[in-house]
Amino acid sequence: MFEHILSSMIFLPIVAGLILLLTPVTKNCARAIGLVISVAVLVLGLKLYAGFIGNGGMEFVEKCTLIPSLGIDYTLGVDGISLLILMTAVVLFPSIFLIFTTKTKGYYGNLLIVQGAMAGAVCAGDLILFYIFWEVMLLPIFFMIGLYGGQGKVPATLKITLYTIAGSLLMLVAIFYLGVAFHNQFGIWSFNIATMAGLKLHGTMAILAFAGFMLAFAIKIPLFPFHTWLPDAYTEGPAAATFVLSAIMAKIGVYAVIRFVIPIFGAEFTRYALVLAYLGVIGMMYCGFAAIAQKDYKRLLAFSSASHMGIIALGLFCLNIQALTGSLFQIVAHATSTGALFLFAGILEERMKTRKISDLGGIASKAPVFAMFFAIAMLASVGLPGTSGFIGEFLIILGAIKFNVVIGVLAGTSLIIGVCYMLWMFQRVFFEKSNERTATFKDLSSAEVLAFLPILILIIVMGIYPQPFIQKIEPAAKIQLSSILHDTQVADINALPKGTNLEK
Amino acid sequence: MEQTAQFYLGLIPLMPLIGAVLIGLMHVTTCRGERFPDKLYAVLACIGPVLSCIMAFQVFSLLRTLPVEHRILVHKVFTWISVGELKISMGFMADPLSSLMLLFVTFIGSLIHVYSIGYMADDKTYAKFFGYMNLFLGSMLILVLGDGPVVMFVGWEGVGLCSYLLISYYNEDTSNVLAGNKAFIVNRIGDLGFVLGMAFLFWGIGANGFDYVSLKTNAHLLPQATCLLVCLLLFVGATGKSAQIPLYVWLPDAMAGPTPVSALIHAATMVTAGVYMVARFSFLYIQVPEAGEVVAWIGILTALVSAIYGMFQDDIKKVLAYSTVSQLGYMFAGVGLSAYSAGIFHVFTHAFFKALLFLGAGSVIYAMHHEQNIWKMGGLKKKLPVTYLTMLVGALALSGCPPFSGFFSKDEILFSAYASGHKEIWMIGVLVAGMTAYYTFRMMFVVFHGQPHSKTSFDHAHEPPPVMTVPLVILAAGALLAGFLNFPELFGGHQMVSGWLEPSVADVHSHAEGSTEWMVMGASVLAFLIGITTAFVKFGKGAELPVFSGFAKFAYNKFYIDELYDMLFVQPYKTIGAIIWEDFDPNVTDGPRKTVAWIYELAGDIFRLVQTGYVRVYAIYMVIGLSLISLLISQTLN
Amino acid sequence: MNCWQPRVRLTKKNIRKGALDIMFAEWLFFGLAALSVLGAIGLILFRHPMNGAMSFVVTLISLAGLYALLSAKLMFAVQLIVYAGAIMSLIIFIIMFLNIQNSDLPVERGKGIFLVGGAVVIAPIAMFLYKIMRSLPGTRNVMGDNTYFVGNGFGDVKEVGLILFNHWLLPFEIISILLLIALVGAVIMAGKREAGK
Amino acid sequence: MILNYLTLSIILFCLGILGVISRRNVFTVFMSIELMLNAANLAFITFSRLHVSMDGQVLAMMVIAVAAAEASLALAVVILLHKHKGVLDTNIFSLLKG
Repeated sequence: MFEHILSSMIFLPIVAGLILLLTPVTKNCARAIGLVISVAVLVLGLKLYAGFIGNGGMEFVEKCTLIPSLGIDYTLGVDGISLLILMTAVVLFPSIFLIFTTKTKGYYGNLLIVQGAMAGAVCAGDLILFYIFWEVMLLPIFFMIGLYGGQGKVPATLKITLYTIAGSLLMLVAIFYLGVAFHNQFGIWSFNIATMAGLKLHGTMAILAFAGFMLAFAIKIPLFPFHTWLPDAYTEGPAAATFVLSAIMAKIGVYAVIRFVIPIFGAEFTRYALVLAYLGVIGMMYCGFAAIAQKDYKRLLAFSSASHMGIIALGLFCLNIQALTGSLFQIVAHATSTGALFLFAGILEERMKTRKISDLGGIASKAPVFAMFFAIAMLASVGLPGTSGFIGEFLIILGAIKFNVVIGVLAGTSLIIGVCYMLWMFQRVFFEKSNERTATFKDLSSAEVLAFLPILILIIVMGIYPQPFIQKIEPAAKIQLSSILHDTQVADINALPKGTNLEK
Repeated sequence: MEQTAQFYLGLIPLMPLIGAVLIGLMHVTTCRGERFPDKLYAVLACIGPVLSCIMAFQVFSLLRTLPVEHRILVHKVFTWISVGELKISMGFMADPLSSLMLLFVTFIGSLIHVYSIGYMADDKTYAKFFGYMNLFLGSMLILVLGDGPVVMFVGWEGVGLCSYLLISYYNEDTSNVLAGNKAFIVNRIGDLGFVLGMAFLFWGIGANGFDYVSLKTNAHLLPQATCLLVCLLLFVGATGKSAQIPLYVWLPDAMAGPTPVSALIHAATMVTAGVYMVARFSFLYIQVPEAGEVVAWIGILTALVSAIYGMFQDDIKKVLAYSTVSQLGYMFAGVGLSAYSAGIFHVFTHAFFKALLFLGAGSVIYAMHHEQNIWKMGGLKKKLPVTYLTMLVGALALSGCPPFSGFFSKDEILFSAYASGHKEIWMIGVLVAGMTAYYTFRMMFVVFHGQPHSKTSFDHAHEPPPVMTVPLVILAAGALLAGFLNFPELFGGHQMVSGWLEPSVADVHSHAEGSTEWMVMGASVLAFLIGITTAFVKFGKGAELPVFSGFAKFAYNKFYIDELYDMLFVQPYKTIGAIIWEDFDPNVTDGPRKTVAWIYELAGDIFRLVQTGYVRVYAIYMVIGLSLISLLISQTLN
Repeated sequence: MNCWQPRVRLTKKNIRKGALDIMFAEWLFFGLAALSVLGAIGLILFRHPMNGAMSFVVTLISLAGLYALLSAKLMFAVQLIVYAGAIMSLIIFIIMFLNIQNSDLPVERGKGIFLVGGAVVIAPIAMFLYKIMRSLPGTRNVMGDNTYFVGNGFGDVKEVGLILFNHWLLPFEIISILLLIALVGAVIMAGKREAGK
Repeated sequence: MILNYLTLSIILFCLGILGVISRRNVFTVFMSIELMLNAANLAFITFSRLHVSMDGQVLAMMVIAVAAAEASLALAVVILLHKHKGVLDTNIFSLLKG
């Protein structure tokens, strides 16, 4: 099992999830199985983390051929970046099974499948394999929102599914184009990302393929103006689906940009980085402004999540090591803080049977523990120093200032915008006088406290002592960045007039 | 010895933080069941600050033994963030400047903790209060001790958070929570300036180390324009934290919190962080005098405006709040004009007398059963003799009566303004001094003299327990004597504080003739006398609630600045949010998607007509298609 | 191929007899073809399915005759027994079993238009198919492989059976399973109770 | 002439199509399909004769078997139809309507 640790981490949950879906087990049994499997994956993940060396290269590589004639391989591997996201997912998943009880067994089955598929997407080293996991990831979400969502679940499900699939189909076309281009240049078929990096692309087709990839990822992240599916899906989805979407799946969009777009389309990426960075920062402000107008706390959190994703995306496009590392760090930080917030929102919704902010109030005095946990997650989300949110945000703003002063200053406003709507919401929900609805609010049970404690400890530890995490990220980020900078030099040479012969 | 002291540097902020975590955990675990006794919490809460205070004295005395140029202790605990060129350690630094701050922060902090034991005695969430207070003190100590801007920022935001938590402490009341929100958000606006300033500073000279020591050595490498930008941005941060124009609006509202909080956070320590920060970055400000001018002007204007507000307030805490803003304005005028030691000295003295005044006001409020309107008090002199006397000391110090501490520090600022050629600033400063004396004694007269306005509450009023009065007495002693620490040379003093701060801040000494110094001092004293006389004439015999009109009404309503800000910033923000959410997002941003969906729908409607549902008709389509294909291919067959 | 070459000696008498046979076969073909086409036309024109079925039987029987003309002796028999016999009698049995009245029949307005229109649409298909058939090699021959006669064994039970069980065994087995499934399906469907839903 | 047989097969096949698309009576449609199968059978046997190879006949036999299977199922459907709806009109079914 430990030789194929990545494969086990991918297929153990998927197989278990399928078994749960296909056999008539009871929902409590399903929950127990889900918990056991996710804890087992957590153990595997910890083993992976312990064995990870972290010099920037791919580790734990598994490889076997799937379709030799087309060069499609089953290639898996992790580097610092993917390890980080993988670990985030692995650590956060058991808590879902601990917290939510009153759901059907399909809920747990789908959760397991999505866990495996996400691990697959993060570890895949082959474009086709990645594409398969990327799409499989969406399926359980489709079922979870569609079957267990709120009142407007059907339109929300259709919106997210069609929107995401539209993007990923364009990516599929781009993948095919890359495969053909590779065959034309080197005479062999391959979709391996490592070999693909040697590809030299020019002209309109390269830009189109770049756009295909970026569109798919921009929708998933989501980058302004492709975010419109997000509020609906986050609001209508059941808490676990929202948690998965916001905490991990959106991050895989960011991850995919780093893993696939930067090595292959380095020149295009640098050329359009400014535009994309503007999209990121505009998205941050836009969603931040929209959040203040929300009357539904889950939708407010959804917009806040979108706003933060704008900042994270901005960090990618700033082309310097501080911003990129900050962005990657923020991925984990945001997963913990916003993920926790959505879980809290799920608890609120479950107990109060309402999503309206105006229906609530005074919960802080009824449930101090819940209020404290929520406040910690909220403060991390607004980037208070001492919590995980600050480190990433600070690094991103720092990098953004270097990249472009205007963008940097605009990025800085996230400090203010975030705090406005969050405090407003916190005031309406937790402070003020309690009403008859909130008067009976029950504080977190011990099991729930236990489930949240790791997340909160992670939030604080990452804020106070982030260096161990940064150490794992930085080498890989440096490698990715050097590939762009190298490409830029190549692009510059190409940009020179034909007459100047630099070679030889 | 040095090793131990370095170790202390890490421990000083840690002590209150541990206390906060401990109290927080105890509170959270027991809040549903049986509570721990309040006494336990009180003891726990005081241990941290007192230990910190003792260690602070140790550090201070160690620094005194060192030669002047080596008076700096740095303790880097661990590498905090290291990415590329950016290398930040979680490090603490004690030099004369920070050790001075350290001293009075821990000392006054401990006193206020002790005072709170009495003041908060009836509170239901006693533990929560002390948890927050300890957290605040820890953050403040990080702010003071941080060895670089980023570590300082941790404390900077931490105190902002605690301020929010404590202002909205009575969170059942919406207005309190709103005041807390306002404080946090306005502080955040300032923090944006701080962060951006740090970022520009980093890309300027931060690559060789981003702590104060390295920054100071590399400061000359920074281009003039960048330096100006950094200074101004950092000052934006300072205006947020220290309640200066245009970001002062939060401080008066912050009085919604419990009174010890107002004393600790909103008078003595946190609000002076801005002044401290400017002094800390004096090596930058010294390079660009323009930045200093801006700081000084903003400071003195704030002093003027808030003094005007202060003259018309009817809430005892609001009077003190505006006086705080006003005094902070003086401090900024001082540091802006490169008289850093004068500014810091004023911070130091102000901490004593303002904490004293607030705690005294707290005693009054405590005695009056949480009544804060001065027009409902009156004649309390007899009932609260200790409070009256101590507050009198504080009031005299605040208004700048000669032997009291406020006189020396304020006078030094005004003198340096005059001597450095900023006569306008000096004139405004003297004017404000007069106004300060007026509103301080207006408050004193109305509260303690004259006839009681409310008989019942007057009868119930009584002197608070010793746990509250003893800190008052200690602080009164401080307010009386602190000024002599920097006794001017004119009177044969040594200016100990200025000399002590010499290695830390880039002070510019303005020298002037002895006669000029006498003249400046005389003007201040004159202003004080005019102010106090006016107050006595108007309120000395007690007064009724005045009806404001004209300018007074305008000032009573704070020039409608809050309403203006609401109109200019808050409402547009909400409107933009609403427009984006209700109109822009569904129609414009989502427009392309909706258009595509509409096209599909239209096409579907068209094709639906063909779908009759009869299998036979589908067969006919098939045959027609086959037929057409046949026609097409038949062309090619011979 | 050689084993199917004629063993009759080509004497003059035999040739003359063969020519007569060919002529007779031609006439026979045209007769049977006309019958089958008529039967088919009857099938699509008669309103009542019973009439259509009877007319279809004519087509089937004349097709059996044509199989015989093509020397497919086994198929001739199978066509008569299975098709014209079993399948058609099943159909007719069901028609009679349902006791279809004229009122049960769908009212088919515009049947003529459909027929004419259908014919017009189908004409290009027919033309196309005809062109293909004509262009295939050997279709202009009198009979296959330039020979009119084939040996006695051609199309016999034994020969067809040998080929069936040697070369077509797997398809044969699959067909048998198909029949079984169809049988089960028919039983389930037709035997479904009203109360089922 | 072989071509005559093939032409006849084409004519019968087209008549079968005509029956399917122009009639609404279930039985007629069904028998028209049988007609098309028979037309195909004729073509098979004709080609078998053309190439003097009996594979065509085997195929024709299989077609007959399939036709028998189809007939049994189709008739079962017709019975069900008649039982439920009482009519023999193909236009009764329009579940595929968009």
